Amino acid sequence: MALLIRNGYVYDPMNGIDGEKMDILVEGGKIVDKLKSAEYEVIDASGMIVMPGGVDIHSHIAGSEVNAGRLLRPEDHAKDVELKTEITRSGVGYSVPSTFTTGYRYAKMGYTTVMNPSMPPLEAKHTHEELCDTPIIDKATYPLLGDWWFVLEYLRDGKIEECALHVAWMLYATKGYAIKLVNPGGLEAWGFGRNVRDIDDPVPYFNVTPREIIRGLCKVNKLLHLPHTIHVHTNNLGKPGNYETTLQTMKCVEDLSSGDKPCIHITHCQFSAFKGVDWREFYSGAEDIAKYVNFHKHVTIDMGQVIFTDTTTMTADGPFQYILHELTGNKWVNHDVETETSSGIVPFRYRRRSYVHSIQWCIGLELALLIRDPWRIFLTTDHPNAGPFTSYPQVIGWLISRKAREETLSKLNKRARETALLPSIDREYSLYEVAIATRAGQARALGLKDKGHLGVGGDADIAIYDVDPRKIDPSTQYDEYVKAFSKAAYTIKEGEIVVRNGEVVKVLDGKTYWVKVSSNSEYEVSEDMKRRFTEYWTVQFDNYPVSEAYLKRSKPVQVESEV
Amino acid sequence: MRKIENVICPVCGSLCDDITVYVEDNRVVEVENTCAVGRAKFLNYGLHRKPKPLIRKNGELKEASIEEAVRRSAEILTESKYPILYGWSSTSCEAIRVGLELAEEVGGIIDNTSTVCHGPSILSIQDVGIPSCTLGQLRHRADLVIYWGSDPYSAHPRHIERYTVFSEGRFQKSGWRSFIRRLSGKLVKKRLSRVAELILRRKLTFPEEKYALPPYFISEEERKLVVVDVRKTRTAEVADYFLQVKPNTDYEVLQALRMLVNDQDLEVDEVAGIPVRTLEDLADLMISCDFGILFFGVGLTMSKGKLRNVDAALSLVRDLNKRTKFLIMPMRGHYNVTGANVVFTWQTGYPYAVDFSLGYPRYNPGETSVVDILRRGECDAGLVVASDPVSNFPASAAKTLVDNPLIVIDPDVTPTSMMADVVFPSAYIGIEAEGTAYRMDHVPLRLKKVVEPPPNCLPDQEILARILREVRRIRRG
Amino acid sequence: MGILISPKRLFDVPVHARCITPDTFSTLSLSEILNLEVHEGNRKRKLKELFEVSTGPYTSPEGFTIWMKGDFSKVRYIGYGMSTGKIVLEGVAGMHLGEEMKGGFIQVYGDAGSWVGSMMQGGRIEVFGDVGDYTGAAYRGSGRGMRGGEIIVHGNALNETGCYMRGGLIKVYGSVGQFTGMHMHGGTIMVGGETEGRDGAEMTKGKIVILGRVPSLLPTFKIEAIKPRVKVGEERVEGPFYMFTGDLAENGEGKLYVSKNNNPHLKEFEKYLSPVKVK
Amino acid sequence: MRKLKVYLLTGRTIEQGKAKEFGKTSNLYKDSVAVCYIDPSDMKTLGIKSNTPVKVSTDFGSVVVRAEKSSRGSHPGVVYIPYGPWANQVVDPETHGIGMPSFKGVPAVLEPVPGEKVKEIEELLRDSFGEGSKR
Repeated sequence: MALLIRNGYVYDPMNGIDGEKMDILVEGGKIVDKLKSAEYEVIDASGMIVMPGGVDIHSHIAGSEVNAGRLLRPEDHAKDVELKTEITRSGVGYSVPSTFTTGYRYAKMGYTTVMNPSMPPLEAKHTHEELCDTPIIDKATYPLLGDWWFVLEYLRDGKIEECALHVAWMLYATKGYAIKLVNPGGLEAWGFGRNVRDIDDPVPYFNVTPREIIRGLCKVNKLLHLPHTIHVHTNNLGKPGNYETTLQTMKCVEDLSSGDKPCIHITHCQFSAFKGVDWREFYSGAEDIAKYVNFHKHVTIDMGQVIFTDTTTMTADGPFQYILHELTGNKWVNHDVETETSSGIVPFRYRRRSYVHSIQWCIGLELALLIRDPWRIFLTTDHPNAGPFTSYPQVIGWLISRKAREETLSKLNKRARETALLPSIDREYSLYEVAIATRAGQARALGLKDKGHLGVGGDADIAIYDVDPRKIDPSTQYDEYVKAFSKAAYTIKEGEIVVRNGEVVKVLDGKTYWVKVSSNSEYEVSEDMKRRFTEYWTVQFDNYPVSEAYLKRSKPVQVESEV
Repeated sequence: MRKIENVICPVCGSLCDDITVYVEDNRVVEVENTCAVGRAKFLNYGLHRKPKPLIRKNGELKEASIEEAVRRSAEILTESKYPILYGWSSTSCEAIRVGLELAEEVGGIIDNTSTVCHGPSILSIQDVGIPSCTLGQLRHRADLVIYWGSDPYSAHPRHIERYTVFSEGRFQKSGWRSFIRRLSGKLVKKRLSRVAELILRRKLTFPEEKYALPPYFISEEERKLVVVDVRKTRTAEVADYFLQVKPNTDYEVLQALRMLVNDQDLEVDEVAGIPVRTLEDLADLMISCDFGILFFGVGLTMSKGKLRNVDAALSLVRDLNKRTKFLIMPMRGHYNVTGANVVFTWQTGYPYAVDFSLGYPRYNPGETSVVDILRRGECDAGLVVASDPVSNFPASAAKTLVDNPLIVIDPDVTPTSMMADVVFPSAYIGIEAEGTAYRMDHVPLRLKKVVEPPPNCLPDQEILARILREVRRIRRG
Repeated sequence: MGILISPKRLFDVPVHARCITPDTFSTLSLSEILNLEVHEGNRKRKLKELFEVSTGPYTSPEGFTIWMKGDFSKVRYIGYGMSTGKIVLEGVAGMHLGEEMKGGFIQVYGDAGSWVGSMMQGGRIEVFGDVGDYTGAAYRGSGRGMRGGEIIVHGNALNETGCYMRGGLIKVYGSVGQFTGMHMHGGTIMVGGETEGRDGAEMTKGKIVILGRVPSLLPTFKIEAIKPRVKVGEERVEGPFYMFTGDLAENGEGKLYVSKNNNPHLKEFEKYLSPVKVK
Repeated sequence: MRKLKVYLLTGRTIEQGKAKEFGKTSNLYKDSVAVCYIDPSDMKTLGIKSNTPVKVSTDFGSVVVRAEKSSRGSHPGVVYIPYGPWANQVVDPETHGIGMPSFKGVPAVLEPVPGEKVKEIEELLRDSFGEGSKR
């Protein structure tokens, strides 16, 4: 079906369009400059905002740890249910929604592309099976490679090219999109209940340091020409004083960037920007991080903004989750994956009354407001760790309106309110900047060429929000924007209207992106490798890879590597 | 003769994936690497199988076409006010996905066999969480392995050999040596060879000279195997240490152990007949290991205390993590019962006992679990997939199932299919059809198809999809 | 003004009727009440299809009153979340009676199912017959059981009475099953009859008083004293009682009072009492 | 005849696991599950030998199976019947609000019934669910 979206205020930062009133034409699932067919549907978008479909660089929506979180929390589901309709499946929501509900709720907010950031390679089939049951949105997933025995051994021996070839095979075998590192080295140490102290603390039994792992995989990423950078969850995440580790992590790959191209993404940076020595003497390190990022172009980060609510924390960072369990006494799931990674889950409530939680809330926003270049700081809540993704409109409210922030600040812990830097920050995001932080910037960082813009040839993934920027002032009437961003007037996915007035009207299957590396030296799995494989894993080599049959709509992204 | 390697065995939750199958004339003629149960399955499946679907007419099951059986099934389900859809742990995840959609469409209750297996474990996990891992982690690291209320030699025959005490890991060596030394000190060439027959498909030589070594209690440098059970199981016979508890006292023993690992003193001298000193020894062993694992079986979930036995075991292991690395894992029975929990959870948020009658998923075992519904006589129709509740449920619960219209999808003839109104003989997943299954530690594996099914035996997934289509056709006019 | 309601027939499948509360009924006209939606299994029904409903001159000090007569054993969630008024049920009540109740009064002249008053925060439930499992408990996975109000059972209760209870009072005059006060974090439970054991398992705070016989005590409880009497709500109950604390496996500070006279087999614990503590 | 008070356990055995694959209507299956494993000392007390039919009764029903000497160490007072339609005549169906009946540790009475026969599966089903119970 062809579409003519008429008279909307278009925000398309990649093409430099800032709220211009213009028409957008759609045909064959793409943005076009002229409609071929005479039959088309007209959407009257006058007085509305038109943006590319939202892109989320980091949101835990599928796979073994998410599902373990679902299993752990019946009490979380029972309070938020979705009824079956003629076209949609039923489900449950709140902090760890069921798969169908996840797809619908993203679409209702105008989001069309979501990256699942954490996949144990051994359980990749599981992640992909869930992604198949996550409707509407396009998606991709990052295999966890920072504690993978083969990687540790190659990097210990300085074999970067072999490592690169192996990672290429791994992306193919798991149908993965980017290299994910979580507390590099620390998860292997967690296998024996330990952790690494900093980026120069060697991994027990492997004689390799986190610094070597991060640098090594950064080089591998470059050799393979992967569309996204390495995606790093830092060491010492969630510990007071860790902003220094974060600075070291960013610094350690400074020399590996070429030109302005970023070479590292620090994810949910809020959790990695803690200053102080313990939970009493606890402050924001956002200013130091922002200063660094403002002067170094090789880094992108996302916020991991805290929302005051009851949520479920889940990460591959097993040792961190154990600390969280000790701290809260809440129920705790741990799942270590042989030879590869670990994970942990703990329910968590962020409280306004708490000093630490209030400071955490400030850190996320300080990062977003102090980092000047919106192309390098993205809106996330590290769903569901700092809050469910359904809170994005609320975060947008805080970004566009100082008044919104003050309103929340006034209810925060008093000491936090008095010590934090945030109240003194005046900056308010423009809608253009919102469009960068929620779609254009994320799509560019991910190397998704057809996403995040409305230029001719791009995917016709479009969000239309019913709020008039010429009449309604974001700074004072932010409520209207929060409402509009929560319920898209229209969400268009590949040229089809999937949401109307915040309700799902059509269900289709999204694509799964994965990276197919073509290399000069064809990668062959040697007998020696197979033997080691059998020693390292409890499944046979042949049974390990994920076939394309596990992807409902497979979308390989071809890249030419240097090896 | 065709040789197919790395076939996955569709029998128990261990999901061994190193099976070699030899096929001739579309029939499995030989298998390698399986345990006795797996071998029995591959070589003898389908002996009494029916060639066509059956529909009960005038009290007797008569052959029918697939279309007729589908139509009758769809009628039964659409007429029902409260149907139950039960089974799911011996079929593929792909079939379970369709099953959930069907349950939602007909507004029924869908439940899987964990309801009478590790359901209580899940309830406890929802209360206290679970520190766990994949099995390879144990192979590489565990120096203390405890089986509590589970007998892997009978229920998961290759478990010990592939994943725990007798497997070789990166940081931990196999415990065979100590086992042989110990056994040879006692009697027992005969017993050894029997155990070897059961689990030891790999070559292993027994060096003669070592037979002379004296038996000893617990090896210092090798992995240790501890078994706790109410009777001396086959597994207990090979253990370094066996603790026998009285039936229905696991809860007291576990709670007492928790106190000991938390450095608190017990006021009493013995707990459920076990001297506190013995428990102190066990607690010391647990604290002093580098990496321990506690496997628990239905011995905990089915005896007095049920979910709270597991609650105590989970809490014990959680507490132990203050002192050392310690993990815990339920021993799951059917080959894809874990998969059933996994798929239920991602689609509905809940692992079993899901009630769709209000149009959204509801979960409350005891209320929405199948045995309770049957005992209260609340359901008015049933669909059973790859399971045999008439054999496995208490007779009083099974009666409600039998008294109402019953649809059975199963490759085998079972007491349940004998009492059904519509029977679909289906293909054997993992032998005649592909599909995904989850190992007990949540590792997904792709089951293979090694032979063609008979013409009228479709895979479960296909049969369910046809019923679903027919249900929708009836509903929409 | 009040409402009289009784089933038109025996139900074979569960009936979900969260709407049967004084809060809902008191704001509606009779014809609106008749057309309220309930579920019979997976079928949507109107209240009038399943029940005879009429108005009547029922009043009580609690306010708007619903008088229910007959077998409601399959009817779930009666009085769900109610905050005011009164329900009088002559017959059998189904599961989840008075779940998440905040105020008002429910009286049942007969038995009730499991999950009576689960997660209730206030008000009063009185059952003259027996109740099932999980009285005053929490929903699966939640640590927030009953937080306030009173549940009084004149008959017997089954397992896990007061599971994850945090406040309020449960009195069972008959006997109870296992695991009374499981994971209890506060509040008071009194049992008039005997228990099947494992009382107070994993409790951290709160008070359990058992007047009848207990088969044995968990090894994770320590005897503290012998007390002549103990307070249950406003009332003083005469003993003497053995007073234990636990559950020590959870570092708990819960108090478990067990009748001395009805439990001569617990005498062996007296040797652990330091002489100072015997009063 | 003497009677004995015991705890009844049910569970998996490797024999039952294997026999199941030969079909639940096979004699092999019946031999593997219509059996009660008893401690040798208890058999002595009852004065019976292997293969003597014994009646196992609980509050929930009774069933006749054949006795078999248990080779699993010593566990007087505990008897074991593998999962199957025979065991399920006597297990405790009460779930106490969690969905799980008691399959293990059910108090039972054991009594030799030398004259009686162990029922065939068809007979067992007919007696449980009524003659031609299906409409």
